[in-house]
Order: sequence, then C-alpha cells, then structure tokens
Amino acid sequence: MYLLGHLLTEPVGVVHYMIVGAVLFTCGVVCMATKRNALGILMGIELVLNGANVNLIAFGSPYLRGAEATIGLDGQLMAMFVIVLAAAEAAVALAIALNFYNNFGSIDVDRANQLKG
Amino acid sequence: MAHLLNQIFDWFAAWLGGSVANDSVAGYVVAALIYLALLLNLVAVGALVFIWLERKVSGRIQDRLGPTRVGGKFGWLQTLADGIKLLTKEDLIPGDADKLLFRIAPYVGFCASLSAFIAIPFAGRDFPFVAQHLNVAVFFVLAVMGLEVFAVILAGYASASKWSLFGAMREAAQVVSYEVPMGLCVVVPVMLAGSMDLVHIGDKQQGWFTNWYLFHDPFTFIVFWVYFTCGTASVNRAPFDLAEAESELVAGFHTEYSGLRWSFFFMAEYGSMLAVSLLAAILFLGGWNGPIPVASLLGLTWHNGPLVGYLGNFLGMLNVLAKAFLLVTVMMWVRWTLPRLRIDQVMTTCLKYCTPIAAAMFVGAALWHMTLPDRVFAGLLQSPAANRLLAEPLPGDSIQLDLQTVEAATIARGGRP
Amino acid sequence: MNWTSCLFLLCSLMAGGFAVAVVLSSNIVRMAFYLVLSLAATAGLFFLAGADFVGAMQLMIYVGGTLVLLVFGVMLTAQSQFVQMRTSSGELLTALILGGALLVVLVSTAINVPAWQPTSNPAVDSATPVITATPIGMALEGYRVDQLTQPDTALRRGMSGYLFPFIIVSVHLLVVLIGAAYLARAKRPVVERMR
Amino acid sequence: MTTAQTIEIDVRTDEMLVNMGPQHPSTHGVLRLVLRTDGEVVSEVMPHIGYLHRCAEKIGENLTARQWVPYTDRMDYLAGMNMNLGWALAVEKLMDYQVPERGRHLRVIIAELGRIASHLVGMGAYGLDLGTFSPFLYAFREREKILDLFEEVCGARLTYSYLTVGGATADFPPGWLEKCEAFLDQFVPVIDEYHALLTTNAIFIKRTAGVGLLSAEMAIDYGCTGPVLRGSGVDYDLRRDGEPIYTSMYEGYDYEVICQRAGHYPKDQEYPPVPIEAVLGDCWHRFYVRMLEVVQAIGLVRQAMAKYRASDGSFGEPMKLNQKLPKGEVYLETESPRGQMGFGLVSNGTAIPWRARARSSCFCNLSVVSELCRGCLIADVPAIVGSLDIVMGEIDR
Amino acid sequence: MEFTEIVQTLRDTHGEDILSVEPDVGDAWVEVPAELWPEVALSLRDDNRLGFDFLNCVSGVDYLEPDPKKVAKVDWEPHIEVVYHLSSLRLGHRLTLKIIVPRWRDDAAGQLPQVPSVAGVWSTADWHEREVYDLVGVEFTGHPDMRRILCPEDWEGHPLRKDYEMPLEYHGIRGR
Repeated sequence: MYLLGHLLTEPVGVVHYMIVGAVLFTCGVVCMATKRNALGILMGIELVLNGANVNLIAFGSPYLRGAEATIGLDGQLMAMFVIVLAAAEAAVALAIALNFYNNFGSIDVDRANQLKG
Repeated sequence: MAHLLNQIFDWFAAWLGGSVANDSVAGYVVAALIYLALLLNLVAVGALVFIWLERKVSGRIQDRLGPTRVGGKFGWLQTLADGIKLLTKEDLIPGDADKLLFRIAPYVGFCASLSAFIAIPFAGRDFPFVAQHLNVAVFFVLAVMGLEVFAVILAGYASASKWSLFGAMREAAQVVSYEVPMGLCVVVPVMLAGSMDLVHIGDKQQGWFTNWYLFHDPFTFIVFWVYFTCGTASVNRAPFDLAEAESELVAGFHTEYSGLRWSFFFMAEYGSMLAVSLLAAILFLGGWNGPIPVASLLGLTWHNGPLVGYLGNFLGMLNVLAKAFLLVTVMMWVRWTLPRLRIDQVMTTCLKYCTPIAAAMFVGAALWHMTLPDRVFAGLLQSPAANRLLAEPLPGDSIQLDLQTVEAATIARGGRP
Repeated sequence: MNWTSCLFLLCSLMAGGFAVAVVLSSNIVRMAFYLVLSLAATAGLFFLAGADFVGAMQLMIYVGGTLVLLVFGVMLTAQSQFVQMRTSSGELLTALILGGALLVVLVSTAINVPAWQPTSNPAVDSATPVITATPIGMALEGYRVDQLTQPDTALRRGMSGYLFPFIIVSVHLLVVLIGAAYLARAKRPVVERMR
Repeated sequence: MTTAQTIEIDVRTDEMLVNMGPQHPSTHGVLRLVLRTDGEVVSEVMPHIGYLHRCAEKIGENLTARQWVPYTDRMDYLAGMNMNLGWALAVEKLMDYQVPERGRHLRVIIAELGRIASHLVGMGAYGLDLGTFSPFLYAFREREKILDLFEEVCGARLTYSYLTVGGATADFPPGWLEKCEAFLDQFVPVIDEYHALLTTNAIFIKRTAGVGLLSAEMAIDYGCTGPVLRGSGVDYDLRRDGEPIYTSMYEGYDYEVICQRAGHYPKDQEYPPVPIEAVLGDCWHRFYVRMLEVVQAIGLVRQAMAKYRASDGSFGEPMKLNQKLPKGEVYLETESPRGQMGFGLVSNGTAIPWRARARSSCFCNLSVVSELCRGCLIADVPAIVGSLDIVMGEIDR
Repeated sequence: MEFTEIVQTLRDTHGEDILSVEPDVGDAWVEVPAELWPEVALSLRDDNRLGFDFLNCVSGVDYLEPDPKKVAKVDWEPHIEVVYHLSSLRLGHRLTLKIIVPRWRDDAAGQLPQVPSVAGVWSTADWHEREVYDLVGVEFTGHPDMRRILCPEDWEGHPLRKDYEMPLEYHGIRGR
C-alpha cells in the first residue's frame, strides 16, 4: 500500500517493475493453463517471457538502482536474447500448431490425445 | 523544452509568490502537448496537402486539370470539402463485424503512423527540432511504422468480408517481408554515421550536397533506390498497393469502411508516406543540409548566437520538408504511371531482388568505408571533412568504433568510471 | 508530481490490464490484439527504464514480427468454431485461484527485498538520457565498454562480452527458421480433375 | 476421370467461395464470377451472367427490321456502329440488296472508326484492370474525338442508329472528312504513348505475358472470335473470310489480317517487339492484336476516305420503316471489334421478323473464362477477363 | 465445298434421312433427325472433307401462331426448330443445319422436347444450348450442366416461345 500510495510523487523502484512483471507472468501462466486453443497457449508463453523481461530490464536500469547495485548492460543484453529466442520459439510453436491443424483439422489442444494409452 | 517551460512557469509562479521545480510534471505535460499538436498538425495538414497534391499530380499526368473550383484558385480547399463530406457520411458497420476491433482499427493505424514522427528530427545541430531525441531513433521509427500492419490486419479481419480478409493477408505478408530489405538499407547510413541517432546522421552530412550519403559511394547510391522501393512497398503505394488493389479486391482491407473511419486510414497512409520520405531525406539526402549550405554561408550557425542558429535550423526544417515532399510527389508520379504487380511478383521483388541487392550493397558500403574512409566517390570529390564549412566538431562525433575513444567517451558521458 | 512515475503508471496499467484481458477474452483474434497492446505498453516500460534499444527491439521484433506471425497463424486457422473456444468456468476458476496465489507469492517477495525499494541516488539521474545502442552493439562484438574498469584484466577486454551467445543465437535462429519451414509443410491428398 | 495423388503443400488452407461481382470494379459491368479459391490461388471460376438481360430478341419479334436497329447498338454499346452494320447487312442479305458503292465506303469509314473507338476502351479498361488509371484517360481522350465525329454525322455519341438497313441515315456533313483526316493525323503518334504506358511496360508484361494461355484449338472449340481468336494465332478475319455481302465492302482495300504468322505480326518491325516472356495465346498477345488492329483500322479509314471521295452517286438511302421482308431466313456474321457478331433473321413475309437472333461474340469469348482461370491467382482473374474485352450488354442482350 | 456436295457427303455416310432445303431467298439448310444428330455432328467435325471445326451459333425458333385468326393462313404445323450454324475455318465453307422437334414432348404441355447435346463436340454448344433451353425451352440430353443462363434459375416459362406470358409478379416485382 505504501508503494501504491506514493506512486505519483515518489520515484519508482525495481519493486514496481517487479510487480508489473509478476502480473504479466501470472497472466501468462493462467493463460497457458486455461486456453484450449494452441495459439492461445502460445500467447501465454509470450506473456510469461515478457514478465521475465520486465524484471531483467528493471535490474539493469541505471535509473532505478544505485551505481553498485545495477547489473548494468547485462540486464538489457539478456532481455534482448530473450526477445530473439522468443521469436524463434514462436516460429517453431506456430509451425507445430499449423502442422497440428493440418493433421487434426483443429487447433483444440484437448484433441491431441493420440499418445494416450 | 520541458525545462524551458518549467523555467517560464517558475517565473510566472514567482510573480504569484510560489515556485515550480525544474522537473515539475507541468512542463513535461505542456511540452508533450505542444509536440503532439505540432506533429498532429503536420500529419493532418500534410494529409490535406498530399490529397490535394495527389489529385493535382494525377490530373496533370492524365491530361486533366484536377480540382479547380473549391477555395478559389487551384481548388486548394478541395480536400477540406471532401473531409466535410466524409464527416457527414453514414457510418456503416457490417452486421457480422467484430464491432470493437472494426471501430478501433483505423485509430490504431493512425496512431502507429503518428508515433513514428516522435523520433524524426526536422533540424539538428545544437538544438535539434525533435519531439523526443532518441539515440535509437532509426530503429524506433522503423519499429513503429511496422505496427501499422496491425491496423490493416484487424480491419481486414473485423470487417467480416472476404475481400477485406484477402487484403489483410496480403498486407501482413508484404509488410513483414519488406521490413527485411528496408532494415538492411537503413543500416548503411547508420554504419557510415556510426550512430542510430537521426540527428547525428543528419548532422554528419553537413556541407555541400556531395556530403549526402546518396553520393557517398556507388553502393549508397543504389541503396537509396532500394530503400525508396521498399519504402513505397511498406506504405502500400502503387505499384505495391496490393492490400487495397481496387481492381482485384474491391477496396481490400477498407472495403467495408466509410466516413470518418475510412478517412483515418487515408491519413495513416499519407502520414506513413511522409514518414518514409522524411527518413529517406534524413538518411540519404542530407536531411536539413541543403545542396548548397546556405545557412552556413550566411553565417546562420550556433557560433553566432542562439537566435541566428535557430533561424538556420528553421531553414533546415524547410529544407528537409521540401525533400520529403519531393519524394512523396515521386511516389505519386509512380502510382499514376505504373500498373500493379501481382502478389507473387511483389514477394519475388522483395526476396529475390531487394534483399540480396541491399545485402550486397551493405557489404560493399562497409568495405568502402573500411578501405577508403572519408573518401567520397573514390576521391573524385572532396572529403566530407574538407567540404564541411564548419570548423566545430559535430555533437555526436565522439562516438567512434574505437576502444580508446569509447573509453574516453564513456567516462566523459558520466557513465560508470 | 513525478512525471516518470505518471508514465510508469500509465504503461504498467496498460500492460497489466491488457494481459488480464488476454486471459479473460475467449475470442482468439481479440486476444492477439490485447497481447499487442500489452507488449507495446511493456516496450514503453523499457523506454522508461532507460533501455531504448531493447524497447525499440521489443516493438520491432516482438510486436512487429512475432505477433504478426501469430496473427497470421490465427487467421490461417480461424474457422468460426475455433475463434471462440470457451474454457469451462470450473477450469478458469481453479486457474485463477492458483494464479492469484502465485501472484501473491511473487508480489510479497518483491516487496520484502529492501534492495529493490526505490532508491534516492540512482546510478544516472532519470532526466539524463543514456546511450545504449553503441554499448550493446559493442557488447555483442565482445567489448564491454561499461566494464572497462574491471579490476580483473582478463575480463576487461572482450572476455566479458556476448560474442559467443550472439553467434549461438544467430545459428539457432537459422536452424529454427529452416525447422519451422519444414514443420509447417504438410502432405495431403488432392484430387485432380483430368480432362 | 479422377486420379488421386499426394502433393506437398506449404500450409493447409481452407477453400473459400468468393463472389467477384456483380458489383465489382473489374468485371466490366454486371458479370458475376464465383471463385473457388485456396488462399490466393483460384481453383475454379463459375461465371454467372444474365444480370443485363433485356430481352432484345423478344423485342425484335415485335418491331420491324429497321425499328430494331436502335436496339442493336444497345447490345454492344461500345461499338454501336458495328452492331448497326451487322443487323443492316443481315436484313439486306435477306432482301438481296446491295448498297451503292459510295455507301459501302461510307460504311467502312464508320465501321473502322467504331473499331478504333471500341479498342481504345478495351485497351484503357485493361490498364484499369491491371491497376493503372492513366492509360484509361489517355484512351478516352482520343475516343472522345471519335465520338465528336460520330456526333456530327448522326447526332448521338453512344447509341447511333446511323448505319441502317439500306445504307445510312445521312451522308457525311460538309467538311467532315477533313476533320476525320486531321484526327487520324494527330492520333497516329499518340499510339506510341499507349505502347510506352502499357505494351512495353515491364510490369504490364509481367502481369500479362504467359497469363491466361488460350491455345488455338481451344479458342476454335469454344467459338472464340475476333482478337481473342487471332491472339491465339488463328488467321481468320471475316472481313476477308466472311460472306460475300460483307467481304464486298472491303474489296480493293489493302490490309493484312492481324495475327502472328511464323512468329511475326504483319509489319511488326514498326511496333514494339514481342517480349520473350510472351507466349502466343496469352493476355499480352490478345492486347497486342487489338493495338495493331487500331493501326490497321487507321489505314482502312484512310483508304476508304480516298475511295469515298473518288466515288459518286448515292450513299444509300435507308429503307422504309415498315418495308415488307421477303419470306425466308438468313444468318450473317460480321467482324465487330469484339469478334464475330452474328445476326439471324427468320421472316414470314411481313414487315416484322418472325424471329430475330443475335449471336454474341463476347458470349462465346466469356465461356472460355473458366478454362483460362483454372489455377491462376486472384489478381490474374481481372487480367484474363479484361483481356477478353467483354461487354455485358452484348452477352446478356 | 458447295452446299450440295456437303449434303451428298452427309447422305453418303448417314443415309437418306438427311433432307436439304434450298429456298429462293436466304440460306439453304440441312435437316437432320434428332436421333441421328450426335453421329452427324461428329462426322461434320472429324470428316476431313467437311472439317466443320467451328460452331458459330445455336438458336431456337418457335413456330406457333398464337393468334387464332391467323392460324389458318400459316402453312406449317406448330413445331420448334433448333438451328445450328457451322463453319470451317480451315476450308472456309459454312453450313446451316436444323433439327425439328415438336413443341412438347409427346404433346404433353410442360414436357420439354429433347435434342441430343453436342457440347462434347463443340464447346461453344455448352452455353448456347443453355441459352436455347432457357429462352425457347428445348432440353438437350447429355448436356453437362443444363441450367438456365440468362434468366434467373427460378424463372418460369421460356420467353422466346410465342405463347409465352410474362408473369404478373416475380418475387414481389410487378411484371406487367
């Protein structure tokens, strides 16, 4: 409450970014858990990765932390690699989804039960 | 700007017995509003002028007069009359449409087009005319302009019309593909200037027109034309206007739109045309530096005081706008001359021609830059440094791809020692 | 009032709000649209945190590339019965409860670490622009311009750069593109009419 | 006969039925094409016509032969003069009546000017189908001048009813031939503009060369006529190969049928070369035949004007409005700009035909569209339909 | 090839059922019985001497005098003629060919008379036969797609028949 109450007057800190990151992360997880559409699940993954990215950026931001505490450029570089890998992951996941659609004529993941014993 | 405003506010406040801090939010908000008003004006008035110009240019190309009546001479108020007509038109939403997305799509497009202007400078040197001076301006502009594709996709999907969907699919495929060669082309001036800061890139081309990156070497000369082609394609202008190809897809993604919402798509299109042309002017055509450095010759530099420098900047702004307008006119000329390509030919043009050419030219320009630094067209022309009329170093010159300088620069910037 | 805080509030509300909308919406195209807005707002947060380059990259690669791809996939498979796929409310409730618990854990952890509280003396004043593009480019080349004063000289020049991950990622991307192109291809019987 | 086989495809897509028309910018009126598409690829085209059916043949059974003349130019409203001529000649064939020599030359002048006017629309509208607007207006600028000439001889600009049974409604007004000559003189260099804007334009060639291939056998099988037939390399033109009553009009004229023989068009060194991508029978060749026919028509008009000046006598007074027809039946085809326009007439000896029949050239030319469009892209559909140069008024009658 | 030669060639192959009429005025024509038509059509196209590769036109003509006062004056019984105009691009000759059928099959009103389709011989016949079916009301047996072509699919009657009455109303649109 303290954090929220003074949000408009006090400078923001890493913690604020972490809360946003947590919200994005949770939304992503819930999205992954509830959606039946393969592409919906993919969107959940994107949200999770973004939640992580927000944290990385916050830790590396020179505006939010003191000169000793900030991890500097490493945060941004890691975020960058996450973005690039997310792009790769999306391409593969999309290809799998399309293949799934080709084979099953559906993108409802609940129907992907051929491996069931 | 914000600090300046805050100082003015402080001066007023002191008059009333109070004070305003230097980083008060008031200054930022007012500054943002001023920038927004100026840019909105540029895009909206630009669209008005461009639509009038398009009609005039097409008229002249087709042996007609174009508009002649509204507003007295030359029909210069024709677009305004059209705008009023659009305002009074019935606003139709198809019954099966996704109403929310259908309504929101034109504004998404317009916002994407407008936000590109945030990072585009209109004059440089010590007091750049730019809403937000970003050190990754080129990247930002390209990224934001890529967002416009969402408006088209959403409009195409939400219209619940097959023609719209075709238009949206074409646009998505086309824009995503053309971002690749366009990015490669943009990298060439970025590499030559050693910065992604548009202000810095523009300032680097100071001096006579031989300093423009267009004339830097044969590779950049070709890259400019590739960039212009890709730019035309990325803003959906003929001969690449497949998303709205009227003889095939009725009106493509905006088949179902009418009235004001439809006009927002048009404003977005003309806004993007201007943005792409401005980017071309800054990256390749010297930006605010005219073919003849009039401002420098007249002594309108920041050496001689801020007011004079400001005047020089103003001349520079007119300069860059004139270049962008010229490029926009060329786009219109092309549109009214050439037939439209087919979708597979558009993709072939991108993937088989533009991308390899851009990549080869990028390598060529890099080799040129390494082997013949500071040499323009094999030394036939004066080197940029000698050609530059100003003795002062450029504001961004200190960033070099050289370790020692980087070290010095990092320390000088106040970064971690 | 602090202007960065205002902008932060705006961007974070957009990012969080649209993320929630992604979860709650059952229309796949709308989900994609909300995701676009959420990620664009996240890019705004990056700009506010002084990561210009990553922010622009987020806009370009994530929003402009990955999500367009995603929407493309949505449209390829968007037959009416798949556009609206509702989750049963029981599942949704369970997921929301578990998600709420996760959120509480994460937020309480974040709040309780003193080092993450707002600091009064940041490394750089928030009004001063930081130049990130060149250092990031140098880091990918293997030079860390922000680590030049590293006491360990072995780590100073190049050794602490990201050249190797950069190459790995490049190769990885290439492999992924080829793999994705291969995966998406399908075989199906066609009946060709002969004349 | 079907064979099942497995092919590898990029991405599975669902087939979609799309209605192109009847309200669509590039279907030249009210043609409706139902496209079965797989992504951008058209797997089947089903044309639906009849939206402009005005029962012209039924009306013809209730009017005298001359009274039906105004209905003929409402069929192919872009070449009304040629339609008038076709019907007039069919009736004259039944009556075994030969128009005086001067009248025949007058008819050649008017018919060939009508051909130029019609091909100009065909050319301009084809540019429009391919997404370029300017050639359309360039073409209409010149067509307007021809319409001005027509207006002077008959008072109408679209539906002339000028050439009629027995000859024409009036002779040329004084000074008209000079105006016509002046028009031709200024028109000849303009053709180069069209070649620059379309025929030799790289994008135009890319869009049309090799697209919509129509083999000579298929063209004959489907009854395609006119530039569509000659664009496939079939050397057949009713002005030379037609029935005597029609070919006698063109006797003594020096012209060559426009069609590729042994890889060459007549006098092709004077015109832009055939691009290497173009295949005989594609859209480009159909377009090129039309362009060369415009030049050919200019030559014919020039010769006809000289012959008209040299001849004297009557231009051919029109027949009485309620002239009784002999009992019998005839069928005559003439070479109208869009192909062979046939008029049939069954008479029971009264002034009113028992049956009036109009064989539409575009009707046959359009019937081949579903063959041509199989497997093309959506963007090729307007290109193919445009290259057939159809007029819905003539198809639906 | 002259008209008489064509007729002779046809008679040589298909027998004497093929009649020829050469009136004083207008075109001469050949009359073919409907049942012979498919084989005649094939030989017209494939016989090297005939070589009729091009079908110009198919038309239907209804012979019925609707005015009872004038019926006595006409010299024919009510019937329908399907007229084919053929030409040979190769040999340059033309032929008019008729098939005469009753107005109704078995004289039962509503039963359309039948003529074998030649859409498989000349593709031109495809749409032309549909048009004759639509406007005159002759059914072409063996046609791949016997639908109306100019009138709407649910139109009633065949407009070019002499006893055709315009419907008073069509989907709420007043006819007369």
